[in-house]
Amino acid sequence: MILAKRISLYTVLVVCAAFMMFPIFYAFSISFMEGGEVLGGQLLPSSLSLDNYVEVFQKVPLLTYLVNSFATSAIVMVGQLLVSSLAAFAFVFMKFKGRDFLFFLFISTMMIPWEATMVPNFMTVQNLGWTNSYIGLTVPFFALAFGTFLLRQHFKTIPKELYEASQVAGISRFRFFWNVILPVSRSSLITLGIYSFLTNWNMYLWPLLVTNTESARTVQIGLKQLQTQEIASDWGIVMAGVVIVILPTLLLLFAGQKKLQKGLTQGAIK
Amino acid sequence: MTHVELAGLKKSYDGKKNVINQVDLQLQQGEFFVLVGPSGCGKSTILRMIAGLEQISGGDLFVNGKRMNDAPPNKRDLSMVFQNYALYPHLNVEQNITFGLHTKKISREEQKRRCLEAADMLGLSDYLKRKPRELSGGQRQRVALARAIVTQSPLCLMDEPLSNLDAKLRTRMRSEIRQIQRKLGITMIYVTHDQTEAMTMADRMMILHDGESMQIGKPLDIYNHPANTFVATFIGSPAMNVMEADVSPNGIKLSPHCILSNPMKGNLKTANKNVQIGIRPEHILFSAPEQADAVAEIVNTEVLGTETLLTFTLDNTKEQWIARWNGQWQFSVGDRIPVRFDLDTIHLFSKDNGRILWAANDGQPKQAAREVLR
Amino acid sequence: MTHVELAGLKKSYDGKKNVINQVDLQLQQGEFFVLVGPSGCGKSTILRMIAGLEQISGGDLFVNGKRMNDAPPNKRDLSMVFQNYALYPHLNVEQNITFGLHTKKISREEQKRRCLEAADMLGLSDYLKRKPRELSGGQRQRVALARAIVTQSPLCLMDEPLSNLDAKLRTRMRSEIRQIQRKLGITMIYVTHDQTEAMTMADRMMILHDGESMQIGKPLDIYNHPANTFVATFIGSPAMNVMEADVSPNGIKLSPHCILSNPMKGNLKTANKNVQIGIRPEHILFSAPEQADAVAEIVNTEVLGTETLLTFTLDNTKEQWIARWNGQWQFSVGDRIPVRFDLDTIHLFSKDNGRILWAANDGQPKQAAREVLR
Amino acid sequence: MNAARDLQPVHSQENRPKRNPFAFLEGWLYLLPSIILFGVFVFYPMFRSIYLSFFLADQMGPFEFVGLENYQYILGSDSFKSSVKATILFVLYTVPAGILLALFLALLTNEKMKGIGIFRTLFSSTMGMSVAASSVIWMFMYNPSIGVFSRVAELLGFPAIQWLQDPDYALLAVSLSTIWMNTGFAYLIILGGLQNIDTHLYENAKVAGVSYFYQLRRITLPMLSPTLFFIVTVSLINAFQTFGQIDILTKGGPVESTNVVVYSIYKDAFINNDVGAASAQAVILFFCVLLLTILQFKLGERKVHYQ
Amino acid sequence: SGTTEGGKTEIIFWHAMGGELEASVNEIVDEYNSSQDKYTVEPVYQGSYEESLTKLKTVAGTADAPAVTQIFEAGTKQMIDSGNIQPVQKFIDEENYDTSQWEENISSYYQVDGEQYSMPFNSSTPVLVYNKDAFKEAGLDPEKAPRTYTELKEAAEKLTVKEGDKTTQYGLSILNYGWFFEELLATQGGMYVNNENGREGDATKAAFNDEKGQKVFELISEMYEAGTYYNSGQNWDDMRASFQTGTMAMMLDSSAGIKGLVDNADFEVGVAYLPHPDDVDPQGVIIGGASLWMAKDIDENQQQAAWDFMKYLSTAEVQAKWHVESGYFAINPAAYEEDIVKQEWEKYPQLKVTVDQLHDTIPSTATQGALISIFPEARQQIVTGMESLYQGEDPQAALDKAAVEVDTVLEKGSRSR
Ligand SMILES: Nc1ncnc2c1ncn2[C@@H]1O[C@H](COP(=O)(O)OP(=O)(O)OP(=O)(O)O)[C@@H](O)[C@H]1O
Ligand SMILES: Nc1ncnc2c1ncn2[C@@H]1O[C@H](COP(=O)(O)OP(=O)(O)OP(=O)(O)O)[C@@H](O)[C@H]1O
Ligand SMILES: O=P(O)(O)OC[C@H](O)CO
Ligand SMILES: [Mg+2]
Ligand SMILES: [Mg+2]
Repeated sequence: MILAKRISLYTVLVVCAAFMMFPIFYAFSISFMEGGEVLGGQLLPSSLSLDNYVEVFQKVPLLTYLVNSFATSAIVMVGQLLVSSLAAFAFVFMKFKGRDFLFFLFISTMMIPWEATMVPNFMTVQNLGWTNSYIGLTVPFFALAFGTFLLRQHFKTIPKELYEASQVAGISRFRFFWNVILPVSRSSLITLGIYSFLTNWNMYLWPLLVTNTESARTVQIGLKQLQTQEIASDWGIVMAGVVIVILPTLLLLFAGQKKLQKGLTQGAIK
Repeated sequence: MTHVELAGLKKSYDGKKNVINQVDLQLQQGEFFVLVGPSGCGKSTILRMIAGLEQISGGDLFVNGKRMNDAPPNKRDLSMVFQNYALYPHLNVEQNITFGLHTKKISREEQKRRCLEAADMLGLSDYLKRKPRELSGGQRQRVALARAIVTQSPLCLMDEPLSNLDAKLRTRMRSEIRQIQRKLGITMIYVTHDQTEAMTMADRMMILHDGESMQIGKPLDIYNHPANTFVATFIGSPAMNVMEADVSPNGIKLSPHCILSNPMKGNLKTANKNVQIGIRPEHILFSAPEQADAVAEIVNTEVLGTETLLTFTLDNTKEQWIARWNGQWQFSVGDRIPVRFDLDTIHLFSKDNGRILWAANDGQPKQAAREVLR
Repeated sequence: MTHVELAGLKKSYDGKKNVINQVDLQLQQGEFFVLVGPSGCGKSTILRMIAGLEQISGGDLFVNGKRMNDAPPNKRDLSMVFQNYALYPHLNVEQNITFGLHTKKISREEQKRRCLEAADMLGLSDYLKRKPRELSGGQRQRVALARAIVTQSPLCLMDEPLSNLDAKLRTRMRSEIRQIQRKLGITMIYVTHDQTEAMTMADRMMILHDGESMQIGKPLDIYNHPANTFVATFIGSPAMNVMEADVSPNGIKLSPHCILSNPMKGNLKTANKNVQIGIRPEHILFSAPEQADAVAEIVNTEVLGTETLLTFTLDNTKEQWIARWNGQWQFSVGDRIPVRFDLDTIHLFSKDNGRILWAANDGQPKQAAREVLR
Repeated sequence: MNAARDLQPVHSQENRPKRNPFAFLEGWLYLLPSIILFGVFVFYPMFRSIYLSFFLADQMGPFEFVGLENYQYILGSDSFKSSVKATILFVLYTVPAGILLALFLALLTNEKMKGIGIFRTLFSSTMGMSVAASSVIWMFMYNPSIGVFSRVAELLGFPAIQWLQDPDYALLAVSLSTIWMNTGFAYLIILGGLQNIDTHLYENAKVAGVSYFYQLRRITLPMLSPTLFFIVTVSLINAFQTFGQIDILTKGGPVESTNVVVYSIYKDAFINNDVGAASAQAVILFFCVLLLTILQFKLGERKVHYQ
Repeated sequence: SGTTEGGKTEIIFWHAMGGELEASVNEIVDEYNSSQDKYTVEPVYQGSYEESLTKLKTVAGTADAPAVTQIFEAGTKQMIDSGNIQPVQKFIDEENYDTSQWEENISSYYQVDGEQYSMPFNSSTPVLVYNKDAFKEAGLDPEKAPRTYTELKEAAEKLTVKEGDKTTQYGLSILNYGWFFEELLATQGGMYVNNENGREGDATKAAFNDEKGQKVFELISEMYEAGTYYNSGQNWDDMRASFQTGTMAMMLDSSAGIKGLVDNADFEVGVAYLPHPDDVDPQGVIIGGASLWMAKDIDENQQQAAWDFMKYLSTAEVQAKWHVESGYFAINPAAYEEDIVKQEWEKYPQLKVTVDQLHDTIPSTATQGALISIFPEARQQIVTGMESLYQGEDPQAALDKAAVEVDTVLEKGSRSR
């Protein structure tokens, strides 16, 4: 590449990155500011004080929330992987009546707005006595049309001869699923895992609805708890909360970006 | 002893068109049987019906005299090697070889023993801990083979197992597979679209075309006595020249100026005026001008080193003939050379249905053995 | 007139190891030049450097005498056909063929004219409105070819254009490409790993091995005078038998009981006691017992119909030889048959570096033409 | 023919292939967890919504059957009309712009260059940002007195716009932040699509010497069409379902300018206690999205080139 | 829900106090828990007023329902109608608890037909907050805040500072929140809905679109037209930030926000009574904020615990502390005699103004506030009306439109069980 082109490309890249990253950078920056600095509309803090972080932990039990968020996200991740892969397996490796119709039905659930189903869902969870527990926070999300779709796309690339070889050898279907399909699809499962972890970590309205106790709450609610209606929010502390909430997912994303991109693309393209 | 029998086997995927139509076949114990035919003719379908991977739409499958149409694959006591080997990418060679043996209630030690034995036989002992992706194509092929061997099933099915390998390796694997099959005495059904593979490996073979059996027999019998033009052109490379010809009691007219003397001695009804003549490229010979049957006009020369392929026409007709001569021959396009047709090897086919009508070497093959070349 | 010249061309991807090492080559206008060699030897790399798709790490590239190392691809006035054809799946045949022509400031009508002409030449006229996925492999190949032709570039590069086709189609495409190249008079650089393709198509060819040129010359010259064991075994199928032998003034000792008379007449220094002997399979002949040089013990027979390949050993040594005889020969494993080596065709190679030391047919090829077979 | 075979009853030549009834059961067994979960948490609520839409209802359940009254009420109300307008505008603002931005970034970073990995990571980072956190940040940025937007406007001497207070700008402001939040995901998908394009296609174009934009138009975009189709579909569905940022940034205001249908559903169901009306809106929304998706598949897929 | 373990009865207390206030609540609860050994209270934050009301509706009447919940004043009627509430009157009667110690103006809001339904807890009123420095600069007397609309408009005009086309300081801002409208209406003696603000029977029609309501909307509209009024949106934070950065010199705010403003502003903050139209006698203000509600279907023990906790909260000491820390009123006026309050008032004389305004309020159904179950939705309609004023909508038309909408939902609401 010609040098001039290279330089201009880098310039554009840096400018774009600056724009894209500004909000995140801004949040970081404010999280180190004192109240006065925030109101002054400064861009950079005068000192890197961790006071806001200390305070945010004192204000709300963020540690408990972090643990809850981790636990629920992890459980949902495992649940989604399991349920979706079982379904995708059936869709790809089995022939039975109603299969295509069922698949269409599954996909159609992607079009149902979650908010529209929230009231009845809440009633269901409540009737089951699942409020304030990890079950209530996780089980409703175990079935994921997108995940089934993604894994189905990947399973379809697995040579069907592997399945036939197992049939000839007399290996049971479930064993084949467990011992062959799952290990072979590791990269897709990781993709879906990251995806579902991220989405669940970021959930707000549902945890707010089904948890009434602090011991069951997640970080996104903690974030809301930092803002007040009655007296002016302390933006420095709020942003410190924001940073704490986004840090784990950003790190996870940075670590898994390549895999995620590869896997998602596989699902996207027939 | 008859091991496997297909009786009027039929298959239709859509319930309308038959992809396999009325195939009959009896395989003997220990036989190496090759199913050969062009792509899409139904070879894999037959194999998969035998394996139980595909429902049989009509007719019957017998294994050791028992009807097996509806038995699940693992109840048929057979092993299978797939075209792409179907190795489990996450398991190492050893695990791949023994995968599924537990279902046969074989102890761990016995599994290990059989695995080592097979690995040894196939020269895989050093690779037992490797994953498939760390193996070369030929090694993978051998792992797939080993996996079939350890099951000690008396029947083994192979679906184009060599088609992914390069030419050199293919040649070697051909004889390896043949040797192992002989050693273990198993019955083998082997699918390929490569006629060289079929010719060199088969005890007997079936030529399949559009789901119908064209001919069953020993490779050389088929080569020497093709039942129809399809078989004649499919087996042998370059393919047999099959051209229209007028047959009259006086002779066979290939082109306005090329009339061969009729070798049939009244065998053929004169009604069959318009037939197809078949001559293999190696039976078109260079000739002294005075003995020549015709003058060939060279269209193309391909000197392969050992041999030379000549494409030529006769008397400005459009039909292109191919001759194959040993050695290196240098001709230019447009050269006119005298050629002679070896009348002892010609075949005549019906123009309507391609069936063989008459062959010069009928009854006994022209045996070239004991004849010293040059 | 020299059209393309490579002078000491080098390429390294990582800045350390040279993938291409000091390749020199001069191509004449209108020449059909083939680059042949095993997978990974650097054929594509050379082609891509000529095309400008890959940076040249060392040495020079001249086109029509002008140094072109740093010119962008489109300034080099060449066309290229890729191994996988690189057809645009969303464009129809016509659009594919004319893709990019507008950059050459060619009017719409002229584009259309050239496209129709090329399509006609390649028998694509009926498919102009089809998408690539609606074409067979051979048709796709021809579209790629047409795309190269319409640019009317004087230089055309092809990277294994036939490797995805089946055997039959390959044979046909070979001659089609050759005919078109002749007709248009363009210079062609053609990459393949298939020696048959190289032999039949090339005016001259280069055999490449690990990034180094092994030999450059006319196909038959190379076949008859391989410069080293690599070339000797790479060109010709089945490969030339290359075995260790003791050379002494009295004779060449292949095995304890097989000693050929020394045909060299003192040509060779006696110091070269331990050399490698090379004999092509077709030069090992069936012999009357009294004239036999050795007794071969059959290991395997492959009857291909037209010819028979015999694998055998001499005197219980492990080395397996291959002989290739015309016709159908029936032997069983273990049969012992007398064979004769055609001393007029043997090659001797250095055991150290594989270089040719002496060849029986040196100076003039053993021309088989004008010799009538049988 | 062998003896054993003769003893067999003669089967009709065309014996119908018998399906194994267990295969059918087993297939459903693997799907059972999904079916149960979907049934309980997706389809049941969906049907209940349809049911409730014919009733006057609050969160405890229905109490009076009113037939189509809810629908009549909604379709006649100005508020719903403005919701529909806001929703359509929101979709129009966010989907094309978001995809174009992601496409632009993906094209930039599809070049092979040193350090490109860093940029790829940066551009995909908004995928890791929760809606709640992002909205808080944007809310602060939009703050008319201390937010960065008004600061910059002040520096440049422009009149400070009250992004979230002005009905002319609020939807735009929410859209802007939404585009930012969604870029990461769209970017990742599109970049993946770009990298799947056979490089030989570009090499051929290089030899032919066509310009960058010609390549973009004639090669990249057509080859990317399956990916673009996917991301357009997903973005459309997502855009119709946007909730979090609206709840946090504007609560549907000002003057209902950001009161998109989903938010209106939420408000009716949870604040106004009118579950019947909320259900009716949910049903309408569902069928609109369904129709749109089907339309998209029908029309869009024709233009898509699958290999 | 709640459990009894180790002889201690544990109850749950839901509240909507986020941020700094949550800390205060927690502290008070901790003190309560250690002040006796029969009961334990666990406070749980449930989001904003709207969100916690929503949440309560979802669990009311089930085992998950908390013993005590904080609900804002606008939810009062909904709570009463829900049937899941235990009026505290029962315990007052049983114990003969002396309610006269409570601030009458506050507790009356939560009385219907003489029955005390909930226990007032954090009560606030709106006040006019202004920037004394800006007053000085504009040549206004910083100690004399405008009282009538005319004064307000004049002051606003003087306070508005322009640089060329750009206004760098506006006169006044009112948050687009239904509460302020209700207050500005009540201080004129205006009714929000018919049937005496719904206290003499269920309200069936909006009443706020009479000439009194009209005056409020006209004031906003006129000032906005004149360029002296700043639209600060719906967000309390945004409004306060604007005030603190000097975007406007006056605003209406909740008395609970005063302390924070004084602390954070780098100018002197003044607090004054809510303004009123020139031709009316100000009637005072309606009480805002929230009260505590007791669940019905929980066991006796827990109700006792809840009651005990409520009583504790209303003691003078606790109320004094709460007032000082939060800025909310003390529901027990005796608290104002406590030392800490006196000290605080010296430091923040502004706090006293809010209390005075409350004391000056003349009790009536107008200042008692409306009792309707669809309050949240009515507020949204008012907000929409206010916002449409900035779009140039005619004040009467805007108000009428809101009234029509409110009538519709009132009618719909009347059909609910
Ligand atoms: N699952 C299927 N559904 C419908 N038709 C099929 C199916 N599998 C194969 N066919 C059709 O049946 C015919 C025979 O296919 P089969 O795979 O047996 O051919 P083959 O001889 O193995 O070819 P190849 O050499 O290419 O593997 C083909 O026309 C094919 O299109
Ligand atoms: N982009 C690259 N980066 C690093 N090494 C490369 C690259 N491309 C090719 N090589 C290496 O250069 C050598 C020559 O590769 P090249 O593609 O030219 O081989 P080839 O002769 O065309 O082989 P084939 O017949 O398999 O196409 C190989 O060892 C290959 O691994
Ligand atoms: O902000 P608060 O707590 O003073 O309450 C204001 C209103 O009364 C809430 O409805
Ligand atoms: Mg097949
Ligand atoms: Mg290559």
